[in-house]
Amino acid sequence: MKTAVITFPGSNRQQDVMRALQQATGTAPAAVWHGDHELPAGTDLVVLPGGFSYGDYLRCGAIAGHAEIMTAVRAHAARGGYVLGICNGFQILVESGLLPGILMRNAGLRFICKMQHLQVATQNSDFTSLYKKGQVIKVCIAHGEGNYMADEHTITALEEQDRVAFRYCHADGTRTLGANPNGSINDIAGILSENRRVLGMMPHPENLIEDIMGGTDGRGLFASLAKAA
Amino acid sequence: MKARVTVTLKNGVLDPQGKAIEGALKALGVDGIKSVRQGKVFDIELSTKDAVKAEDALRQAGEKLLANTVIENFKVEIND
Amino acid sequence: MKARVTVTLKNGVLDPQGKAIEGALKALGVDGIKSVRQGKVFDIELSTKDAVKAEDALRQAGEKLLANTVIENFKVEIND
Amino acid sequence: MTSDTRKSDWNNPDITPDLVAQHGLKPDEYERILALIGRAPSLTELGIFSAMWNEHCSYKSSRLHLKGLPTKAPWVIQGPGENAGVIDIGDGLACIFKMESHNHPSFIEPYQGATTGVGGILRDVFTMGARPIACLNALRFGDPSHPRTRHLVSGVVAGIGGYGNSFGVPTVGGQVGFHERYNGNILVNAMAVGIARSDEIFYSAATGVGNPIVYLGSKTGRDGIHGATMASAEFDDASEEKRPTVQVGDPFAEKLLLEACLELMKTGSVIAIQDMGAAGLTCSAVEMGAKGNLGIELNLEHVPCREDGMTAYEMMLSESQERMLMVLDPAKREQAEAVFRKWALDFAVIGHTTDTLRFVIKHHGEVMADLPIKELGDEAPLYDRPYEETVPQAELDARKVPNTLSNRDALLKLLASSELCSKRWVWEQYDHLILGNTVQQPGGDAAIVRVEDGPKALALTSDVTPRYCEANPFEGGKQAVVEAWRNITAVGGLPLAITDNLNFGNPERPHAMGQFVGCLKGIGAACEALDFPVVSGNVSLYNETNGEGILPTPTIGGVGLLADYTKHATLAFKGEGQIIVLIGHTRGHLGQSIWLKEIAGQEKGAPPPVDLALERKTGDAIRPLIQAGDLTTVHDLSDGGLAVALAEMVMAGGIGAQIDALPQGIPVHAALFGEDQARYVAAVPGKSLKKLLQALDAAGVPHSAIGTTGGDALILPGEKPISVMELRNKHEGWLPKYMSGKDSA
Ligand SMILES: Nc1ncnc2c1ncn2[C@@H]1O[C@H](COP(=O)(O)OP(=O)(O)O)[C@@H](O)[C@H]1O
Ligand SMILES: [Mg+2]
Repeated sequence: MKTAVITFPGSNRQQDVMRALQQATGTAPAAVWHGDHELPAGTDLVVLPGGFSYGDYLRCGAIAGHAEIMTAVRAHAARGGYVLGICNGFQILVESGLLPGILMRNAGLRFICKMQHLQVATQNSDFTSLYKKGQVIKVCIAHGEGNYMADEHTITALEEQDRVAFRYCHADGTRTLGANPNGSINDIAGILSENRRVLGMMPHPENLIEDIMGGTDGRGLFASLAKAA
Repeated sequence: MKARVTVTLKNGVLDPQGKAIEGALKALGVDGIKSVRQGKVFDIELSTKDAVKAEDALRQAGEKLLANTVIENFKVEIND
Repeated sequence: MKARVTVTLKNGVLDPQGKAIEGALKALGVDGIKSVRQGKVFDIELSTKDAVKAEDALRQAGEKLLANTVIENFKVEIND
Repeated sequence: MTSDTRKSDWNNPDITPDLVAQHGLKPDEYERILALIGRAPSLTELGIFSAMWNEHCSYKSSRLHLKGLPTKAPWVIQGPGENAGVIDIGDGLACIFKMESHNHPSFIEPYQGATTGVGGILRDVFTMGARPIACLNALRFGDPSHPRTRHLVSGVVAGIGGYGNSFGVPTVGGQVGFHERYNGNILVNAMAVGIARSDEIFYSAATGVGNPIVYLGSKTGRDGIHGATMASAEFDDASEEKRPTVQVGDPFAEKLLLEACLELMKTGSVIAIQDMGAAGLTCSAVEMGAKGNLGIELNLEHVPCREDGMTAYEMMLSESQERMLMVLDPAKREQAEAVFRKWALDFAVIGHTTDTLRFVIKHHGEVMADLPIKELGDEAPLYDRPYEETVPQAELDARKVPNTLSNRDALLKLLASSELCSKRWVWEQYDHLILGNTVQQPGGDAAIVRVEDGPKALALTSDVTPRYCEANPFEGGKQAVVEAWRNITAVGGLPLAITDNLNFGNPERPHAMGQFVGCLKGIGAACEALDFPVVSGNVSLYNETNGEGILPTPTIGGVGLLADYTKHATLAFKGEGQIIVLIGHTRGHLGQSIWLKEIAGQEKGAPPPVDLALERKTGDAIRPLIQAGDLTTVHDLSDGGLAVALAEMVMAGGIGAQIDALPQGIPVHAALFGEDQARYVAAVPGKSLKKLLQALDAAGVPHSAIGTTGGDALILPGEKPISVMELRNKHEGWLPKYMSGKDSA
């Protein structure tokens, strides 16, 4: 699998995700500048990393959604290429129309960083194939605006088409009060595009890839991708 | 030329910040608050002196960037 | 009764948001943008029908919560 | 021709005694200026002197006493005197770190005050060529019941998070304390730690005559120009609005500045570089010139400004954030400029170095200032302020303090006190996991941050116990250092060096000055005894309101090294049936303890004495065991003593403990809650006990087995069990409840 990670001004988790990709694929991802016009030839997966692109000053991800490179990313997605947006990357994907809905301020109005359990809501994607449906994984979150919201119609479509990839939950898999850190609808933590090749998620699987850092549950996602192409 | 673009949430879109502020105002004892919704204003200076051109440029700015038209409306006012 | 409180940055206070948006608008090719400053609006519904009382409540709200008066100004408008 | 313009400018504004006073200069200090330059200064020059000679930049009250601190060790590459301290951590790597305060701005505008504090300290670190890998902070607020406290906590914490999270550095540790003596003057101390190659460190001394001086980063506005300008009619133009002196932080610009600077440094174009911090352009330009024995000429019309009509005075004193100044190798100009354009930041040549040793400021050709550059720094006033030593408080006899609560209830009350409650509410607002190297998160003794891909890691901590310093500055100063040393030791790190942030009251009051002097002596003694030199720091004086000073608060930021991050200890109990060993002497010292304050409602007595030799011996016995992988559960004892330490170990691991053999010969509550120093608690499986005890015996360190891990409750001798859940509820509950405003505090 050939991977590329985009750096926007203000991206700050690109090294983290590069480390995870390197670990899973055995090769270093290409670093792509936001002002570039093209992705490296033969790119299978594009990653929009976490951070605060353009300071997140207008709406998170809004300005980055208009960056030069996003034209190439849209074309890549239209061709059926893989796109992974993590945290700020997810915000950029919704702002640029590659995924539906919007990410609002956390319901508690505070930035929150902590370990977080997720339920794998579908195994049916090349991002989640090595997990089991219903499996509970531990990753971390670090965001101030992760409160996913969309109109009823969109939510129904996401649910009916099995496009919710991850949901927030407790360690035992339950989704009772307190499991959802940001107030997102249906406890949504990540969603897939219609062709199931674009994934946007708020949590950071790339930070949970070593036991010493708290666990390796994040590896599954990158390993699933590595297996896909 | 000076202009203001005001961006507000569409009706029916949940506004966690507005809700929180509503609660805080009530807690502060400010009387009679029924609801609060938060929006943004952009005060923009333009080099053109042509009001029609300016309005046009700002509509574009609103559409493309300042508002997320999935959840927000915007309004352009030219001040002078 | 409906009202709007508009909060804007005082002159001279750095506005990183405005600066970033200015850059983005220029990059998008929106013509003739000289400067952008960002502020907030709060659309507030009040239960009182007394405009004086409402204005009073909202001034309090502005002072205590909606604006950070060290760096921001605010303005209250009662709409009806 | 120039001499004409000079003349007109010098004679122009009347430098009245009032104007001098508004610039914070005393009459005799003004006399000194006159003697130094042989004429009346221009307004711009007066501004420059006021910036260079204020307490913050000149250290005029503290310099004399700072000289006594030990600053050297074989691993110290750069001690105090540069933007940050630098130590060698082996394999060609250096650790660069410093701590700085933003107390007053944070009281006025907590969010922006805190953000700009974090931004400033990060710049100090990356201006030397280091990539920041961690931040810490030390916060002191007023009493929880004070009407402003909640607002200040909320703003400061959001501000620290807001800046660090966006900038992209993990905030991995710190302290939060509450005391009424900070009601009118909170403390916000921020520390940044970075890593560089030890042969690629950048310094601030300019070299070479005629080299361009380049302005980098964000534009200059009228931010933070000090009070004098606001108060004087000359500068207040017709505008109705008072010019706010609050600076706004822009973490996005800082992130770009970091990346651009590190990229620039790789081009080989940087001869010297210096961030613009306090007193912005003035301080940075003078420092670069003076350190390099060169003159500097600036042409202010080239300074990128964000506002129209800025005067020379304003440009020289602006404290706009996210700016740097560098001396450029002219041969590499194009490459250097391209880097800054790529990151969309300003890059402007605003002057050059000269061989005149003068600091010359021109604006549109007119000379606005012409001063001797060395003297601006070297001839700053130096005060040996009168001071009065604090009268030590008498030892408190633990037997004479009434014990009104059961030890069980006392423990629960302490865990839910503002001082000892969990600070999770705070650090969950800080991204502490970004960069993927945080081995020990907040909540442990010291944070552990892996360096690159390892195996090295740094152990980081910030410590001070202000109530000890108040009762006995010398012992309190020592204690702050040993606590940092102990925290690093407890995770298995070798303590290497410290940075300090000395927060005190008004130095013109002999009592406050005495606290300063006493604490410094204590810090010096401890650093000396522990081989733990001071490599950077910051002094914040005049922390008082209405004549009452804050508690003396010399915050110590400690850095230690782990050779292999996989070999470290944490405080969590890790298995059932392990033997719990109390290491060190327990004498039951209750004076100035948290127990005394919270349970007996008294703040008195002498603080626990610090035996530096014992401290060292004890730590040196424990550390190798951790490094060898023989000891994985260790916690140092500090606030709240043994009982609180045990509760923390139980909560962290979710494994209970049965305590059945407390130290004899002292009252039980004193054994449980006394704050004797040089102590640790460890837990080991039975089979490893012998090794631990042998090592401690060999070193002559006292120890006693006090209980066993297991179950789901903490059982203190003679008390009903306290379940893990009850402990956690109390410990985790207080701060979120307080911050929600739904408490009764
Ligand atoms: N309390 C202290 N102990 C040791 N060094 C100090 C102390 N206070 C300041 N210094 C050193 O003095 C120099 C100037 O400090 P400061 O003015 O805070 O630096 P900057 O201008 O980079 O913010 C720095 O090298 C700093 O490390
Ligand atoms: Mg500095």
